[in-house]
Amino acid sequence: MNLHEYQAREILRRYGIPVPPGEVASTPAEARAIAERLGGKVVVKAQVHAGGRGKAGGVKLAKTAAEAETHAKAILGMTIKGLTVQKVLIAPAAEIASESYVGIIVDRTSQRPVLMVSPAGGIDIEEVAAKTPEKIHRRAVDPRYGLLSHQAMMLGFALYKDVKQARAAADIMQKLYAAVYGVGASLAEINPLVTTPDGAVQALDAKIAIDDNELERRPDIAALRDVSSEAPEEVAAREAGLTFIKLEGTVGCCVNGAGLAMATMDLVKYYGGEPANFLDIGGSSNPQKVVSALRIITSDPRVKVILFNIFGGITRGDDVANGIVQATREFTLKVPIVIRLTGTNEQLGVEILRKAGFSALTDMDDAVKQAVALLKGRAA
Amino acid sequence: MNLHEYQAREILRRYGIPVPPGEVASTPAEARAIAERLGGKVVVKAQVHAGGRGKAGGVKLAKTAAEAETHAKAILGMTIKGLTVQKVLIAPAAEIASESYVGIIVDRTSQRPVLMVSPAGGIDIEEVAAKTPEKIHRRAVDPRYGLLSHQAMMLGFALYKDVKQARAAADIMQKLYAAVYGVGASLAEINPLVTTPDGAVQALDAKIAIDDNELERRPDIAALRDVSSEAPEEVAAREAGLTFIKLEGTVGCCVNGAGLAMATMDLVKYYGGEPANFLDIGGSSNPQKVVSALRIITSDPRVKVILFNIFGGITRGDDVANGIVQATREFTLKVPIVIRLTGTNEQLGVEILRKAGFSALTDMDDAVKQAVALLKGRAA
Amino acid sequence: MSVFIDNATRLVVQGITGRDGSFHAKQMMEYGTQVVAGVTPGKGGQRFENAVPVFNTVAEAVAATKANTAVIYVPAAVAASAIFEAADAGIGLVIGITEGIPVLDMTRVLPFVRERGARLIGPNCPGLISPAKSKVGIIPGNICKPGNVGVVSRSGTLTYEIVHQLSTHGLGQSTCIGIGGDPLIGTNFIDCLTAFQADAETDAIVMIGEIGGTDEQQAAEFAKREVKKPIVGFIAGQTAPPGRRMGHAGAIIAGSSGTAAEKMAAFEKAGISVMKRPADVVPLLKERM
Amino acid sequence: MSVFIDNATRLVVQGITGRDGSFHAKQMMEYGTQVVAGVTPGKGGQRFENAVPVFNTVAEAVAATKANTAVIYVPAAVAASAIFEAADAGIGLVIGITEGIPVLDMTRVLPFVRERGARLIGPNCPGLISPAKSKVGIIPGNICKPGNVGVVSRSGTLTYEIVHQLSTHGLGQSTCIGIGGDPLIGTNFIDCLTAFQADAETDAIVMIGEIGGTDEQQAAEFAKREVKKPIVGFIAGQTAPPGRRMGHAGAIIAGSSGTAAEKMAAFEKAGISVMKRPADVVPLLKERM
Repeated sequence: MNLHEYQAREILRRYGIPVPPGEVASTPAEARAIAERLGGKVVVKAQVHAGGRGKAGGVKLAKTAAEAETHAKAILGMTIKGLTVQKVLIAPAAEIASESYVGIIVDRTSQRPVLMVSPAGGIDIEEVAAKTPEKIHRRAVDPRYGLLSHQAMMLGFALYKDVKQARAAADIMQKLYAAVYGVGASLAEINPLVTTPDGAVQALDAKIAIDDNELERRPDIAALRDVSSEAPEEVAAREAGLTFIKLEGTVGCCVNGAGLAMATMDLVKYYGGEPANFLDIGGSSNPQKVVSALRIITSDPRVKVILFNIFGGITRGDDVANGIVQATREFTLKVPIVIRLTGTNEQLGVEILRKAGFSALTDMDDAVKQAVALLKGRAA
Repeated sequence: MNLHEYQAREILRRYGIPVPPGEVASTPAEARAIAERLGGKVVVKAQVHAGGRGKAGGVKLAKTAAEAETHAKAILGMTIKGLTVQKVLIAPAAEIASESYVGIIVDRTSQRPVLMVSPAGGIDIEEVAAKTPEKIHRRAVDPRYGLLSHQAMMLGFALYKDVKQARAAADIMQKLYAAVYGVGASLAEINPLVTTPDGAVQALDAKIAIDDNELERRPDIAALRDVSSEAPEEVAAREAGLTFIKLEGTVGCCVNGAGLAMATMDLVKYYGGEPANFLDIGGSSNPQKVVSALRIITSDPRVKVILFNIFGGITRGDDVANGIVQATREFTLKVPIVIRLTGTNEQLGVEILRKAGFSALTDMDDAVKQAVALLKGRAA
Repeated sequence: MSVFIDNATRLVVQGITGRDGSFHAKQMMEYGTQVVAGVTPGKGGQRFENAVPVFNTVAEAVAATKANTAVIYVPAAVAASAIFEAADAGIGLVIGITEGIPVLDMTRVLPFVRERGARLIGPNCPGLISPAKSKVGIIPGNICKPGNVGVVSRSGTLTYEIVHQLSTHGLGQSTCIGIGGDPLIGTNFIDCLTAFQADAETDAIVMIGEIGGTDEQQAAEFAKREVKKPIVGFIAGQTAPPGRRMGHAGAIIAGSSGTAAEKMAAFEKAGISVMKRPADVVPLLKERM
Repeated sequence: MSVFIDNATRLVVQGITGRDGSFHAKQMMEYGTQVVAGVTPGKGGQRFENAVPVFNTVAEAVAATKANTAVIYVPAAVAASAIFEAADAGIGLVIGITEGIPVLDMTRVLPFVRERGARLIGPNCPGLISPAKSKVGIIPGNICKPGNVGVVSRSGTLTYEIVHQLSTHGLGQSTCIGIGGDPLIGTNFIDCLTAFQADAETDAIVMIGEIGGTDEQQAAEFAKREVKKPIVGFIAGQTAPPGRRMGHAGAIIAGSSGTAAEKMAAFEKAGISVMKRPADVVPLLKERM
């Protein structure tokens, strides 16, 4: 789960990291009031889960509170990479002496949190990594000891020659590390970490992503979720206990298991189709989940054929069949459906489907081929 | 530094450990007001750094608020093991179903914090250890991982068969472990940890000692020091940067280094004297420290002879000599003084002393023998 | 011989009285796995299915039953603790079935397990099966068949799909291992390749990877150097978009790295035959064996 | 040969520009110790006494000077961090002079140092000296004399007292080691006895203990089994009252354990000659050598 910049800033503040003032506004009037309170020049920044806000016109400088209101009016409601801007952050336009980057991710190879810092801040770190990798300093942290002072200090010196600034940066890194474990972050970035003309070190912009597996035990963090910034089908799928990702194709897929779901999508493509989605109904097969899955798949007007690929393990074939039958009672499927059903309670499931007028296949390859053929038949 | 029970309870509360209500009072009227607020029967407990409060009459049960006031009047000002009671804790007289013990100390051999629990609570744990050692369950905690849930749970089951109580106890142990590292404790005990008739698990009494080396970085904890509960000479010595411990003998010792100070005391005893104190002037030898040391030593009317034993390393002989001379200008030494001075700047020191009318010895054995002889001469 | 588990496996089931734990404990017992103990705090003293003693702690279970392997079916919130407990009790092989353990918990679990010389398989994995000998986890026994193909996979049902293809075409398995779909796991492809290379009963290996990370790439390099047995590989997620978590927490393409194309190229380079679709496994294997 | 330090010792002084660090760095240089680097964050690039390069970090110092030993004079608040840093930079021998490091810090420092295969001496110790070869710490060089007696002690000035007795009576020392007065230390009596037993230049050992803990008792048992060289021992604190911290954080009698009587009895039982007073060291040693 991605947090908005203003939420990430709030977390940094809670962990004692110096962050310039700034507040979030949902209306132009609020934006004006905040700008007045702050005084001086301000920046109006769109709060959306998308990179490239600046290029898209989502970040604007305002010399007066009135101008902040005008900018807020323009930015609120704007669409950036398909997402509507609902909130703007109003922050003082800081004078900046230098910009650095500080980030923490969990590295799969070392199986440790890794601190990455670069004196080339303010730009996309992947760009720095690609063009000037020598400007990135990495340190894998032993989680048994945490980020030790001297380790942070070494990275601090990689950013600043001045010992006070190096120490301030090291302190910020230790606090950011504490924040990662404290809120359950899979990624935490300060970009840019700036120095002001008087030498202070501050976190100007921040990005935090939370490991979804942390949300159950952290209701306060889970409450930060902004569903308005997510695709509505994905929100519905999550609430139904499904994993769903919207894609651009026309074959609606419904599969049990993430690996099999990906392999099904790949096979659709292999036979000349395009998957409309990734959808994993998960291990335990409640018929209601299947109903929800069908409702979400059919809500996409691009879907021209529905493909079920079920290999029953924990998932039971009768449950899936019952779900399909129940869905057709609740709403009409306007497109053809191809069902592959094998494994646990296969016979029961096939029988339930047969009675309801559906046939089922046992082979994955056959099912995908048939789905793509149906698609082409219609398209032709 | 030992904390009072009421301070320890406050720390436990801060770390989320269930502690029954209760407040501290300095006057009988306050005690009455607290008892009225609490309602029902209360216990009035003397807050002193001494064991055996109960036997000394420092813990009393009161059925009414008026009785609480009477007991507070009796206990406040009472002397227990040489310490005057300045405060009493007023707490509800809890109904208790069972009493256990939970404690954490740092073990020198494993070099780890060790959790000790016993279902035999409410009594001195050293007594349990001596008489029924099988009733004590120990677990050294790997500080790289902290006290893990399952480890705490195993100890929880050692106290309670009921899984809810075991879990509650385990939770308390994990919080107590966090408190130890959080406040810098060298010892933290809950004794007794009780179950109430309705099955709740609570910390009824607590004892926390803080590692003196933690105080510098924890001003909030250092502020809990109650100087009124310590010997005034020791307070004065600490403020002067000296380590001083009052003993019962007549030879006032002033030494540089803890090991040499102990060895000096032992040698006094070996030659038939009794040391009046342990006093280490420490490594760096500021003359003012020597003045303070002499002031503290001579304030004890039992001291019949003063013995300096200085082996200069970092400590410089001239500094010590200057300190002695300066002290005699500020106040009169009413008892004889024997000075052993060797090592760094020995010649300078001896010269300074000689000019002021003191002689100095170079051998420790000779010095101690002479001090004891002087003592016996006077005593004879 | 087989890999990691066999007839000497003495299993303790953590969470044996729970919904998933009890279901799969029965399945494993029926398959013939020696389930010697179960653990559920507070249910110590009971017997599961009138047969398997239940203990409050893994330490008690190990002391009483000499269990050497543990399988974990407890909820995600307490699953890291269950792994710590198993390793702390001296269990040498721990299989974590539970999905949804926070990655940061695993950063602390993994060094703990390794310091104790134990092996963790998973978490978020279907476990493993040595057909006709022992099954630990949730892989359906009826789709497997004893034989000489070793299978290692990051996935669950996709593994079943491929194992099913093998069994129906007469290719039995020595051991099938699901290593788990999480980004931080205890046993990786290289560990399994090493074990299969050393296993006298394994003559060929099927390796089922997916997008995310570089485990497959590293395994391919390792295989080229160290594995003499033929390998057939598959990568799921050719059509997955970057930056999205495809069900498995570990199945996410970060920037331009961890793509299926990259992994398939690494396989090819290492001499691993690459399936275009699951059904290719049988012809490719027959070609190489 | 000598113990832990010798002519090959290449020393980095952490806190070299501080009050204590600069004073003792000069003393060590005068004694002949190879002081190859100093560390003070923010003073990297300077030269101490126009000779020794100063670095911002120990890692830089090691990279530039191949330092293999570090001595720490920084204030207590940052001393644990300094030990972590030295061990993390690959230093094999770390001597912690600083007094006042919290015990709980040491519970984390000690496993870190050991995992890196390094040895910590101290903290809260005077360091060590191999007379005429190298001196690391604060033991005054002028009271020592080369010879064949190994000295190990929990104390500072008491060690000087006893070494002074030895030197003035013609008994030189192979190495004198102050292991420190804190309850948690990196190198204990057993470690030093092991080293002295193995050291060809050491013919007899003086062991100076004090009240608190059971290190001396364990060392006595060890000595009985493993040490073939004669040992003379002393215990300070016979007159110390229980429950009070006698200056050293480690010098505290807990309950009935850790008393001088107990330790002296352990020495006697192990065949260690026990001094009644510091002056006994010379006659007892001469008797045993």
